[in-house]
Amino acid sequence: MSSSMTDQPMPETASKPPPGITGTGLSAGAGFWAILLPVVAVLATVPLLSGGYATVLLIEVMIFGILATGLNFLLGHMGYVSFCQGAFLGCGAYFTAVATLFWGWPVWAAMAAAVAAAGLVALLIGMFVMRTRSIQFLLITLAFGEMFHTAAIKVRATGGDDGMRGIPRLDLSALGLEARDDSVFFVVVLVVFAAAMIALKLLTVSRFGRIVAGIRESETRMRSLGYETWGYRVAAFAVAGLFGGLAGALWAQYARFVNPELMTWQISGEALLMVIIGGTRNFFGPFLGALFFVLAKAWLATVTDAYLIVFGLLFVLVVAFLEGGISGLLGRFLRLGRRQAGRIGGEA
Amino acid sequence: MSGLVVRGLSKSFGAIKVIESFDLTLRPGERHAVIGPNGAGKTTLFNMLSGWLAPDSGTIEIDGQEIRGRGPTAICHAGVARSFQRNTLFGRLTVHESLWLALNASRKRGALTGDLAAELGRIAAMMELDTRLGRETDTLSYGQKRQLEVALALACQPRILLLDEPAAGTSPAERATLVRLLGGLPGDLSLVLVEHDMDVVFGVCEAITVLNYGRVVISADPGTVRNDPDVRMAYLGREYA
Amino acid sequence: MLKPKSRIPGAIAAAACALSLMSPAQAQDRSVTVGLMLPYTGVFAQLARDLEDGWRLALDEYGGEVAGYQVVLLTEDTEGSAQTALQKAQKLIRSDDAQVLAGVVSSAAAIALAEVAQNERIPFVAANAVADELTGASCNPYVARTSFSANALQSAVGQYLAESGVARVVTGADDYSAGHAMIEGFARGFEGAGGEILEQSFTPLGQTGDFGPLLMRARQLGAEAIYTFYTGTEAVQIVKQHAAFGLRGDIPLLGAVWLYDETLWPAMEDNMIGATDFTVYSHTLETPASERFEAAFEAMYGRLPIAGNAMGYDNGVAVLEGLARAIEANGGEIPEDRVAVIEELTALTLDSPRGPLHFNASHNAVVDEIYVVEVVEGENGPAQRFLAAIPYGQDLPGCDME
Amino acid sequence: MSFFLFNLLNGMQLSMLLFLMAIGFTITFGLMNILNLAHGAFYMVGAYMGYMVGSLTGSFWLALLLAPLIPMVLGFLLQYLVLQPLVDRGRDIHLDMALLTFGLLFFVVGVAELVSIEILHITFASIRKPALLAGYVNIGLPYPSFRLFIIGLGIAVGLLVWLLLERTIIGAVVRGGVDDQETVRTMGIDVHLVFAGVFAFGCWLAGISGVVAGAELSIDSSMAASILVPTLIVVVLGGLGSVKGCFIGAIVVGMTQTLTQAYAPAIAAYSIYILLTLILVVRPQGIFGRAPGAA
Repeated sequence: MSSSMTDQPMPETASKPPPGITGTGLSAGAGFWAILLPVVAVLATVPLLSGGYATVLLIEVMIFGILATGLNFLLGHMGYVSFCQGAFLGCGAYFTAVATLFWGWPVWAAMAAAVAAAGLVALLIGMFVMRTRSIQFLLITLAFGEMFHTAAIKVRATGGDDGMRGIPRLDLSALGLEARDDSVFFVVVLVVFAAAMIALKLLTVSRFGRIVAGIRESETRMRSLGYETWGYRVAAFAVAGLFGGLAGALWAQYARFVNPELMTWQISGEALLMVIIGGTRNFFGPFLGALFFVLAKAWLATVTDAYLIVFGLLFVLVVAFLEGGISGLLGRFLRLGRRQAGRIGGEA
Repeated sequence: MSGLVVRGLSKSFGAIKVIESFDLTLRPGERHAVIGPNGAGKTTLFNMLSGWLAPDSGTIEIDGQEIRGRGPTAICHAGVARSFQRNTLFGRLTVHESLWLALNASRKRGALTGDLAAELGRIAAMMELDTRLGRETDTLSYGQKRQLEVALALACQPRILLLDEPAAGTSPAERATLVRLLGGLPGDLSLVLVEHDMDVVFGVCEAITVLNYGRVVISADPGTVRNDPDVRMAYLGREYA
Repeated sequence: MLKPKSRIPGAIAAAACALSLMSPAQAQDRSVTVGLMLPYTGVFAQLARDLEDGWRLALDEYGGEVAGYQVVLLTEDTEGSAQTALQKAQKLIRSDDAQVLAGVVSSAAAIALAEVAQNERIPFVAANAVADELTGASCNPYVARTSFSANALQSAVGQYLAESGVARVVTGADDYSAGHAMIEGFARGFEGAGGEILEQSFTPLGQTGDFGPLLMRARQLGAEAIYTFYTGTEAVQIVKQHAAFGLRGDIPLLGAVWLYDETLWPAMEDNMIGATDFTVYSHTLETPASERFEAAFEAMYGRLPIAGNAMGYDNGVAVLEGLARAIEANGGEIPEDRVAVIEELTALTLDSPRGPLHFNASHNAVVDEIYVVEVVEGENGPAQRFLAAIPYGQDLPGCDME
Repeated sequence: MSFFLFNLLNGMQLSMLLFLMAIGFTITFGLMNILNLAHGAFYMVGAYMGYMVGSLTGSFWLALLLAPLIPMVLGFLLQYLVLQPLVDRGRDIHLDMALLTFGLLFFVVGVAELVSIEILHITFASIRKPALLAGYVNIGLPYPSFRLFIIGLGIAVGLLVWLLLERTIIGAVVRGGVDDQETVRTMGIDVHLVFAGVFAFGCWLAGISGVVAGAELSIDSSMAASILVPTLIVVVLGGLGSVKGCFIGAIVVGMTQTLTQAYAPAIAAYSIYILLTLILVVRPQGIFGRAPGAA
């Protein structure tokens, strides 16, 4: 959703219009910071408090958090279900790998370029897939995702399905730090994560973000108002791709290994799973979803091999009975304010 | 020739002629109603005028400029705005956000040069929504939603406003409000109104075109129309005979 | 390890509770933990179980301990995914304090783990993954492989076929790394011995299902045999379709190890009967080592061992023996730098059921022979009939870590 | 030259296999706007059931007859007890249903893995072809009888479905059911029952294709997921919800795949996607698709 609505006080008269609408569109709203800052603070304590494994798990949570929140710009904010977020994860990861290993670029440059590349690819694909809507869109994105997967397997220069190994992590020697150390890399990811959340939030409340929300609510109306919606939809698709690419660039460094699996529609499906379970209507829903997904999967693995059954069922139940996802549930329990209960809770 | 000029507009779905050689001349500021029983082709007519549907034949001119066959966006740019019968409001956006979207579009295409916030306030006030700006559209009363429909159309800064059954489903009280508000629209704004409710039609319009099975039965001032036998037969009979 | 939950706020509490539940075998004194990572779910689920059975037999023979350390064997499901393998490896290392990683079927997963091994300085002993790159180019002191390498095995088969009078073949494999590696290996041996490959056909990975075009092509070009690398589902499909096209009589369908794998037989509707198979182990072997293994396995599981069991067994023995020697050499303590485990085990020569097994300079298992068997109708169901033992191929020059 | 003809036969066989897989999927969408991403799950259930019936009775025909009934019943229950109530509660019939059935796909695959590996101890299985079709007929060269059977079956099913929808009262009701449920209700027909029936019919077809594939290809827990992409490419190419489109789409995809594999293997893997992209540029709604609504 255009989550300014969850986070901003709603004005009762025209005299004080909601910030970010008539203004520069660059005010994230108090509620946003009230959630982001504590989250970051809590996360930051983990490497200090806990052994390596929690650190590693939360690195994954943050990376998937970026992936899912980016996807939600399309799903929750514009109402388009994209099934190829994995392709952009892969693009970002592969570009990072190729740039660092083949072209010897410094990692930071590779990361930046990887994000741009993923965004560009998304822009190009978007021009095609955004000729469709709704179900057709869902199916087409699924097919395009598979096209990337197939290509990644066939291209032998990048190791085909064996993938590429030995991807370096960000060089922090200037700061006297070594990112090979997971708790250092954790901080890197944490910083990128926070930045990504802020960037996405600002996009969400920006003019562009509002127009996208308008498309979600009624594209017919938007067109009769005189908006050429196609362009905005393509742009929104590119945004999702951009953050997918960012997640990929981080994953490549975290795993030091990339392979075509990153692009399978199963991965795209898991990204959707996170968004849905977390809740599409709250900006932080997808992050919650990622947190839940990674931890629950890690824990389940110790109990049973049949995690597909559990997650499949959970997914069904959430879609069926918990439209607002976990964040919706929280929204109803934690007192996030009557005003928003309906919106966040979804079922109201 | 200024204003809206429609000549010989026709549209068939398969064998059925929904609109047959429809003519309409609308001078600036004219308030014109198109009435007729269900299936008379009113909504089809609107869809063609607003570019959602391509006519089979005929011409649509605005200030002498042919707009037939252009898409909704282009026609909106030409200064024609429409409201919808089926509710297509931005359910989960606030009134303020909805109006902002409309005005932002107008500004983008240069139709709105003044201060957006001020214009937003003006239109909200005109449609008596200025105390509801922070409300989510879904939480508005039905009548308020119809007001917002009109407000959004106005926010497109149109010279010609197409209103598709603005009063459909409203209570008498809401209808009265609506008639009052429509009456208060700026004088230079042309208005084409498709409406079932005769109070609204006679309360707002100075000319009426009666459609029946896609053909124009009569096009004249309210008085003439009211007294026309064919019309009584075809349509008004039910309510006025 | 984690601090008590009470001191960990918010989301981390969830993590903590997840983690605390996640460590069954924490710090028993003088125990050493081995992480056995296999694809227990997905299409290689059976192979995973076969490998584990072999492994557990080895563990059993060691009495469950090495050099006074009790061996804790933790199995993790890689779901046949390299990314999952990475995650599980992190869990084994960070949360279960595993000293050695073993197992793995898919090449991608193995390559991913080789990366982990190097960065975490933990030994990784691959049980089945075939990719040459694993022990070839990457030259990784923390990695060894107890199975075999694609190119050596395939070149051996190629050479044998050419020398036994098969002159012209078409090859078929999926269009992915392993497929290309396998066929290149085969070509090296086959063409080296004077055979001619009429056409190499590479089918889209996983999208195929219809092998008609390939089979048609073989007939069209008048090949004497079709040599393929297909596994699992696709192996079943091509064997059935090859039969349905009436090619069994005139153009035999050949492949090493995977094509006529025992676990696929039930799905092949007897179409594998009479086929010639090349394998690294068969219980029909009559070497002492094989007989002993067969007896021990049957005693433990009440059934005859298959190739997967033997490779799991070799993997287990190598890991356990390597550990034992490394610990003893270090005065009864687990060595600080566990690369010692790899050094010890690669110095071994195992009396494997597959035949004498040693490791080459790039830590790759090398056997003396592989075996030609025929699938026949036995008194109780299909069985293998031993035909011949043929010399193992020359491994591609990997990297020399001596 | 004769080889070209054989490749055409192969292409046709693959096309009909794809058609059988996709037709149920396209019907459920075309007639009631529900995108059943779990279609592959019903296909797999059909295959496993076929395997069991087949190995119990030793008869392929019994398997073909009985096995599809299970997915049919399951499908009926799913639509009647789960999906329809949710739709009635105002859930988005397109996206929510798609997501829900997607979750269901994961779930069923998980169950299949558990059952086949842990309980039945079969990772791979096949349904034994009937003696009549097990061999090959000699038409210039030997050609598998079963493939000819698949081609025939595909065409037959295509005709059956077309007749049902275009030429019978049921079809009329079903088509009416989507457009205006009121009219249909006034005819004293329970639209929900009709919908559940259609859904079940789609799952029955999925089951049939499962049994056929179980005999021609093979059965394992990955089969449910692996048909998803080919299926949707077929329906998107042909036009969502159009039976004719599904048939044509299947032929286009099947032929392209077979012929590229026979004559241009280098691009075989991409050919379908290239095709799809082209269609998107020229005709986003697919060959026979209705132009999509504005929003």
